Amino acid sequence: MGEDDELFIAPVRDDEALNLSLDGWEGPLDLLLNLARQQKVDLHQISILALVEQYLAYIEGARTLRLEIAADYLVMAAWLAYLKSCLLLPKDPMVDPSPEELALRLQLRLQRLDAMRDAGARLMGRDRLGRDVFARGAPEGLKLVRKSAWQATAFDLYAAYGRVKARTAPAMHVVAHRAVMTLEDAIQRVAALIGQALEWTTLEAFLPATADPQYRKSALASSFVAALELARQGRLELEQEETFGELLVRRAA
Amino acid sequence: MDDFLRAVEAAIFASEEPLTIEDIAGYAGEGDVEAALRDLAERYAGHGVELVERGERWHFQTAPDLAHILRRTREDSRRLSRAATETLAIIAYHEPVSRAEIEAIRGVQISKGTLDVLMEAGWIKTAGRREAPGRPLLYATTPDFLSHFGLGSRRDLPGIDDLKAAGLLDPLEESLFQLQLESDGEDD
Amino acid sequence: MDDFLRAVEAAIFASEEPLTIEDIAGYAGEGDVEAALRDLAERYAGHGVELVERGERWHFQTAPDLAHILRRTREDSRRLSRAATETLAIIAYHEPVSRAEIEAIRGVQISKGTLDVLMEAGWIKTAGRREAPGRPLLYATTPDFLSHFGLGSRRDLPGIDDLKAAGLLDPLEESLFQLQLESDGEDD
Repeated sequence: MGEDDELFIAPVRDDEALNLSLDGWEGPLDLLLNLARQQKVDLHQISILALVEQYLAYIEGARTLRLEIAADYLVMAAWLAYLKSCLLLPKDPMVDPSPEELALRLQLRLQRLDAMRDAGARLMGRDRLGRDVFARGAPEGLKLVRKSAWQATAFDLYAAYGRVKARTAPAMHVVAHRAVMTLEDAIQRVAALIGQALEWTTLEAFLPATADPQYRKSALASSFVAALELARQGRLELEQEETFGELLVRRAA
Repeated sequence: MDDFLRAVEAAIFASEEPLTIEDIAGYAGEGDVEAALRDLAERYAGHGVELVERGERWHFQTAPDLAHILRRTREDSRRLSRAATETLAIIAYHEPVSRAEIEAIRGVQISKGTLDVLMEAGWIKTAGRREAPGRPLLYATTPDFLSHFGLGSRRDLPGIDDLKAAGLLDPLEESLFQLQLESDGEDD
Repeated sequence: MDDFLRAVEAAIFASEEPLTIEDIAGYAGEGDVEAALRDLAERYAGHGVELVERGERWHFQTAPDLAHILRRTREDSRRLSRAATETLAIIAYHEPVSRAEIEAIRGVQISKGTLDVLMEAGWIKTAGRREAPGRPLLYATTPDFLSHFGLGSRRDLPGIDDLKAAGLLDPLEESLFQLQLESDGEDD
């Protein structure tokens, strides 16, 4: 099948050295697998040493042609050169894993990739829906009637419980004590003091002596309202010469 | 069933629109298309699917008498209301629990609809009655509740300390506001 | 042909997508859906149209041997790249599998578009994260993958038993030269 041909790109032959290019390979493992397939044996029986030679020769060939060689190909070459020297050197039982073990792992890697490549080709070659077999072209479709599916997340749930707890937990309200003069106090005080004020007097003069600016502010506000109330009752008179000017009070005539 | 007949059947089945006899011959090749259509129509008679001709074009359609079954309820996602979520949480943390207890914990009355929604969602069920005056009906959560909220068991519910750590127990200004709103009438 | 059987047939015929047994029961009502499916599959055997099960979902499709008369040339434009084909195979045979694992098997990084193409085709989906350092995202195939490639289930993947027996589907974590050369590190 054409599809398969594409998956297994034709091996590079020596007499086509000029075609030597790394563009066609999807990384060093891909190149290795294709070189391995040139040995024309089952991947189980492949000679790793021969494969290493092939790979190194290939990279060398690319180098002499001054082709750009991606770093991962060189890393693989370095690793394979190392593996090769290990395989050729007398056995050192201290080396773990052994070079044979490394060779076996590489072989397994190639088998795995080969198996997946083969599986991919077999999948693509199956009777595929929409290409080889067809579903009904014009299904009527099934009608749907809406029904609610309730949604809530775990967070919603915990937040809801937290909310309930926060809401219903006995709350303790602490009101900070603040010195204030109530309106009643102010009316009494201004009413008492106005008796002595026959002349225009500033409202501030009626305020109690205090070092607490908050209390002073409260006393001023309450006394002002008290003055308005007393004026309404006809017990005092109010005068202000200009906007924001001093507020003057005196006993009603 | 011969291959010509099979080809006619498959071509009509796969086509996105009704096919004329010429269309069909274009797929199925040499053969008596009209005879094949008669044969097929007969084979499909009495099936849930019929071969019919409409304006000299042929197509399969489901049998008209089955139209009513080709309809089905679909689930639409709807978010649980605040009242229902709180009620569910209270049941989960306090089960088995009666409606009066839920209301006491929530500090707000719950409408019948709230419990119905939770039942419909499959998250709560009735769990007997309390042996107490009035024998109130009790509610508890279901296994579906656990799986929906990704809980292995009720022990996996975060504890009060966990909620506090997550800031979920902070008395919010909003909760006061909410209280006001809900007492005006709760909706689900 | 009884009405239940006709209803099952009509529902599958009318549906725009394959239906599970539960889906079918939702339309056809009371009855033994599995028995009806067996009955129908038998009745349609040898027809130009067949009833098939793919990933526990049922649908009708044309018989594979009629591909040559029905094949539409335009479908060829949807050919998968080699990288996408291999990636799909790796996901199907190893699922659930992380991106790093796919890259380890292929010995090359996946370009972003590869997984996107497979997702867009509706053949793969993300399947949670692995509870391991970095919590990598996992990929798995979809029911549509099974329908598209005519697989009853993942067990029908070509050669999967042999590959499993040969240890070729075992988890593979170490990168290729990890032992010798601490390579620049793999990311997922």
